[in-house]
Amino acid sequence: MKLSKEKLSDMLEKMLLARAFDTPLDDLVFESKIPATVHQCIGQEGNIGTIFPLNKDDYIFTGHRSHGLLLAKGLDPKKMMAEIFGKSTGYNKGKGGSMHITAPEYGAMGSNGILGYVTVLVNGPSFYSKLKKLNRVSVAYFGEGASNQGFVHEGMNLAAIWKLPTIFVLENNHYAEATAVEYACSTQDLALRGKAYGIPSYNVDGSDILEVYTKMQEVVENARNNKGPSLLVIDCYRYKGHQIGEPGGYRTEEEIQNYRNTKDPIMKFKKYLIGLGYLTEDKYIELEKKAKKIIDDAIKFADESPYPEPSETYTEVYV
Amino acid sequence: MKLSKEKLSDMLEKMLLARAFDTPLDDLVFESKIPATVHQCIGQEGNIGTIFPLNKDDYIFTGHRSHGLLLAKGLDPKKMMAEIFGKSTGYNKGKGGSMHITAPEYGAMGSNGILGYVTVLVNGPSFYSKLKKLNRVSVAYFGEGASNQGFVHEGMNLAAIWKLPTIFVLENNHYAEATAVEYACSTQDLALRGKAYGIPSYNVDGSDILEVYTKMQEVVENARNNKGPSLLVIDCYRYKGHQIGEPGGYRTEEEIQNYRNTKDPIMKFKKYLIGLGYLTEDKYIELEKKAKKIIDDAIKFADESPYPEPSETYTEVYV
Amino acid sequence: MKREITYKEAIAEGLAITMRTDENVVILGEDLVGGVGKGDDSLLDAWGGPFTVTKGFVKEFGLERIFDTPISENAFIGASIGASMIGLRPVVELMYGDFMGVCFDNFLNQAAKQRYMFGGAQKNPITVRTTYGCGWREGAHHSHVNYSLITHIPGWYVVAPSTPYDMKGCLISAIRNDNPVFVFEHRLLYDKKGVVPEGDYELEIGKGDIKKEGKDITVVAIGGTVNMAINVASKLENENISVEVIDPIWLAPLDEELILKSVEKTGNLLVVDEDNPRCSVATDIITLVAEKGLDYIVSKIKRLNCPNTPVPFSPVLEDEYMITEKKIEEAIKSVLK
Amino acid sequence: MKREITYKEAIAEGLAITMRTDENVVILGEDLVGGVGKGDDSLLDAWGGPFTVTKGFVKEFGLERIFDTPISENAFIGASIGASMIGLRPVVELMYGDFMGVCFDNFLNQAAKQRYMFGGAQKNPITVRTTYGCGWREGAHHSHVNYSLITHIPGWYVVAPSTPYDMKGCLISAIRNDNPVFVFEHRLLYDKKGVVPEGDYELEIGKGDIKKEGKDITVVAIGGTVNMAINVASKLENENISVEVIDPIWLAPLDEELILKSVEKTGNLLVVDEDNPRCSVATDIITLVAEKGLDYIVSKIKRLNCPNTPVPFSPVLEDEYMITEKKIEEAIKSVLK
Ligand SMILES: Cc1ncc(C[n+]2csc(CCOP(=O)(O)OP(=O)(O)O)c2C)c(N)n1
Ligand SMILES: Cc1ncc(C[n+]2csc(CCOP(=O)(O)OP(=O)(O)O)c2C)c(N)n1
Ligand SMILES: [Mg+2]
Ligand SMILES: [Mg+2]
Repeated sequence: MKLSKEKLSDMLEKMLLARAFDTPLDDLVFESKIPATVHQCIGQEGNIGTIFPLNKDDYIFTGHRSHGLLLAKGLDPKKMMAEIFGKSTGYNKGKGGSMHITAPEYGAMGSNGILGYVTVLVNGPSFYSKLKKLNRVSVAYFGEGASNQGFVHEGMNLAAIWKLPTIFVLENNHYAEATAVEYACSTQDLALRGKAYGIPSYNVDGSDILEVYTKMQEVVENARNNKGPSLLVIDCYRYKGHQIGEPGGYRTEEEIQNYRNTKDPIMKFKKYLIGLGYLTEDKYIELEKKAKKIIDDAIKFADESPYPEPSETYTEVYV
Repeated sequence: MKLSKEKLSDMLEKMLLARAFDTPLDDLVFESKIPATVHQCIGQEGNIGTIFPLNKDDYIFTGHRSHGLLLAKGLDPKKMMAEIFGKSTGYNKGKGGSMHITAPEYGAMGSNGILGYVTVLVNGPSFYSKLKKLNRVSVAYFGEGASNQGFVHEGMNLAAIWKLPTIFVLENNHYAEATAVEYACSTQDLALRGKAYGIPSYNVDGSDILEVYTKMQEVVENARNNKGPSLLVIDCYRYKGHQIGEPGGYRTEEEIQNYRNTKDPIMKFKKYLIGLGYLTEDKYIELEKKAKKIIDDAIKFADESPYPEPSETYTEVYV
Repeated sequence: MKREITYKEAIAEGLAITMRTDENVVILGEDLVGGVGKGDDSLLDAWGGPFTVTKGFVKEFGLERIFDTPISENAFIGASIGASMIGLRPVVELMYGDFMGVCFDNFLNQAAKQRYMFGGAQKNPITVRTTYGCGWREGAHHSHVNYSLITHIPGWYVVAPSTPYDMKGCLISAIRNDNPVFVFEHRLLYDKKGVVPEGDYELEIGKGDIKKEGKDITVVAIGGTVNMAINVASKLENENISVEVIDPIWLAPLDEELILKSVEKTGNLLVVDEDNPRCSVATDIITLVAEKGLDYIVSKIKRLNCPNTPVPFSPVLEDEYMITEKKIEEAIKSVLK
Repeated sequence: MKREITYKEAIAEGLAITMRTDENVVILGEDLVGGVGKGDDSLLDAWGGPFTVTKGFVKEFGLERIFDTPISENAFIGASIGASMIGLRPVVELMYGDFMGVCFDNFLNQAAKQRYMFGGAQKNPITVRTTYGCGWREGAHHSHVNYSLITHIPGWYVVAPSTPYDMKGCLISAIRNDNPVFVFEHRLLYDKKGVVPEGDYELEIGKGDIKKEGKDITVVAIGGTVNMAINVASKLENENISVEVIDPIWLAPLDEELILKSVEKTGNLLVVDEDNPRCSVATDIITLVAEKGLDYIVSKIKRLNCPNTPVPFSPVLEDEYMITEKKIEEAIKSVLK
């Protein structure tokens, strides 16, 4: 795999942007600028490696923990932040909120609050793409917790029998709220859940964005070449609580620190780029600042934006 | 495996009873003695090998094609037939019909018309049994078509993580209505669907009742010894249509004849018993007659039984 | 002489016309073709749907427009919703309305909410066809009438036509409409005949129909009960009782004006609805009148539903369970007495 | 001085009492304990439920009476139904009522129909607890009120208590009852306090309550709107409007007599119901009165529901969406004017 310095740099910037986006959310929630709790993806930024092999017109279906993925797909942080604030300038005019951000113009087909339902919806666009020979792929993101929903399996079987260009991305961050994957899933090799349907299924290390990227590149290629669906199981970890304000206590501080110290996807990638000579400490700090500035602007934009008119409550139920 | 002559004889009798029960149903439906279509298990009698390792107080959950299994579990053909006729003397007073026969006193916990839902209900009694240390097992029967329902996978994962004494019996008769398993299931090794959850999963040949019995014996033993659930995938075939009156046409006559000639579970077992010296042609004919007599009596009983009072329509919604 | 075809044929015509006029219309469901996947073309079209509605479709449209599905209602309805987001107009069949239990999220949280939740950034032109109704001796898992559950959910259009003519026109309108539409097809009507034009025609969404004019009582009847109500109305003419039979056709949006106007004229209301009584379409229509037309009522308001029980299997019990002309007649008389 | 505890504490007490008095009561749900399966007991009881209702339970009852579950609502509710057939009394938590979409068959075709369909050969003493209601700014997938869907289905008892006292007593009755019972817990009430006796007490199933007596209008309010209605009633006393507030508490069975008697006295009816309007509990109650109490009505019948839309996220929109005291007051006045 040969990746240009620009591409690698872009990846790092998107990871930094993801983290910069989710970091101030705690304060914004506590200040009630954001009206409800939200789910952060801090620690899971390696997973956005799955976005880079995609084109703008490929489709992604995401869940409750999806800010980083959406930013990588190209969405405007301003309009995302405004949506989370419940402002009329948000992608969905404030009607959706953090759990339901959608921007079809970027192939972001909608975040879903019903865990895992994306795994059946996702087959729609890939079915369409196959029917119309558009050569587009569709990707569904869901957690290891959501992978215990039955329809996930229906979605995989359907994609397999129809050889759809669907990629299932299972983000195994080891916890579903306060429930450990060791308890909830009967075997820890979650790739078996795809293999049950004859779907090529791979375990990848989410702390290594290049490993994620490379495997995704391969399965996207397969999908475009009419070789059918694949499942990627990304081993990853979230540093923050399930949602802002949750009580914690279901894992040790030690475990969290251990991940932070040894498996942080940004730190690992930074080290790698420095090793390659593509990055310096100074440059890194500059990029971090750049990301923070973008998010500061987004917060300012969201904060200053108007709320929707109350009359909007009654519109857009029907076409 | 050592099985007494009596046990083997009993197996044969139950197979003959199953076939004798389902054989006259075509006529009874066409004569409108039975008010609706029903699903026959003719050709699948090897599957009742799964019943013999069970005790009376073990639980079974069955589907729409379950007459043979229920008879083997000990249910009275009279009361079954009466139920199918919609008579007040039926197991469920005529309120259930062929698709909903239940007799808790025999551990027959209810046949279900919602395909595959038994795979989640079944974990209830096994959960109870484990909790109360009753050492009973629970078995769910479902078709290969039903195995494409998502909750089947939820049921298997739950049974696995809680190490429940649940046995999943997938009856792969190659068709779900007019849809072939080759089309509907992405891989033909359906045992993978259990292995995905780390569940010991086996493919067995349903034309050989002893193979079915032996494997079931083993997994029931495991369940009783707290080793958790298993999945048995039984390869079998139905000779008749999906239901009485269906148009057919989705498989060749040749295919059906081929199964009849080479894989008939009764014929194979008969041959085996004759080879052992446990059976003669004459004895077989006598047993066939005996089964037919039992069913003739059951039909007479059902026919002569009264319908329920119309007022029964309004009772038993609540306790 | 006007052409008569069955309700089932009317469905088939509606489907075929929309498929011919719009290549984005595809149809999906269990056993719609039959015999697929065996690599033997002579087996195709074995069933043409569980009720043979789509018999012959594979010949005209090929396996790229009509899709047999595994028994995975979440998966194939969900995929249809997903495909509808970006340009397809899937018509998906849920074999029995009872089975909505296994795939209800499609209806509760997905198709119905996406447009709103995404601030208008999506639309979902999906049509769900399902069959419903008791009388086939199929027991509690294959006989229910579940249109009230869907009518409850904002975001759906719901239609339950009672004649072949209405069925064809409404189905065509449903498929061409940009909103999710749920089409309830009564199994006992499948073989009923009626006059239906050959060509392409649409019926207005949300528009009900006066099936028979009258002046003493308004009977709002739905789906399978409309013909019964008409028969009763004819019979009662001899007894000098003049019954107006209103068929709302669409349960959502509901033709409120038509119902209110009729009640204004007759002063009495009976709603006949085969669904279970509580939180039903019957209660919905009665509430419409209670809120907006109370002053019109001269004697009584009444609902006639199936009982508040599951559907029993035994013919004797199911007959007791079902709505009949006799029950409608009695209900009318009890309102007017 | 009488002891006051919160609605949430009342739930916890009801659960604990039934668990202490009957070893067949077990509870199941997502994250009810938290920290299970890590082999580290110090992590147990990390959450005590998503809303901390069952905090501390694992200490008293152990991991053999309280079960964390995977995110498999079909599986763990289905298993509970199965276990209820043979002697357990599972109390199972569906975290948000909205999620009934993914496991609806449990409610539509299983728990509710088994007893009937099996001719009385089974019973299903299962209790489903769920939370509901808007106002938490959680968007369209975590805010809905779905009790009308369950009330529609024969076979269920449905309760939606509005006070800690009612909650505790009804929950105990629900768990001890041999029928499937659905308990709707309003999230905005969780921290509301009220007087609750310490001990074991049951409240009669199907019995509603007059929360405030009055003579000009009957306001039937449900769950989260009862307190609002009481406040409005108090306020309107100053304007010489006497409002009777009826809390049916149980939506099934419904206390028809209580409602009819009140309407007989007041002659006017407003039903306040946070669910979407169509085929709702509001329409159900109005139909009851329209059928059996029409003669009592002197001026108007009215429903006040949330709008016929999904729940919007933005606070401005959700506030517009929600039922408020102001809306109740206006509705009362519009009935009486
Ligand atoms: C059908 C459904 N059940 C339960 C929930 C509540 N819930 C929201 S997030 C969550 C945990 C999800 O875990 P996982 O899928 O692993 O994703 P993660 O939060 O770890 O990213 C739960 C139980 C839900 N939203 N939908
Ligand atoms: C949820 C659900 N979907 C569809 C049906 C309709 N249906 C009844 S039997 C059947 C085929 C079942 O095939 P399989 O599970 O292989 O069992 P078999 O009939 O072959 O014994 C179908 C589609 C149903 N009863 N329930
Ligand atoms: Mg997780
Ligand atoms: Mg089969």
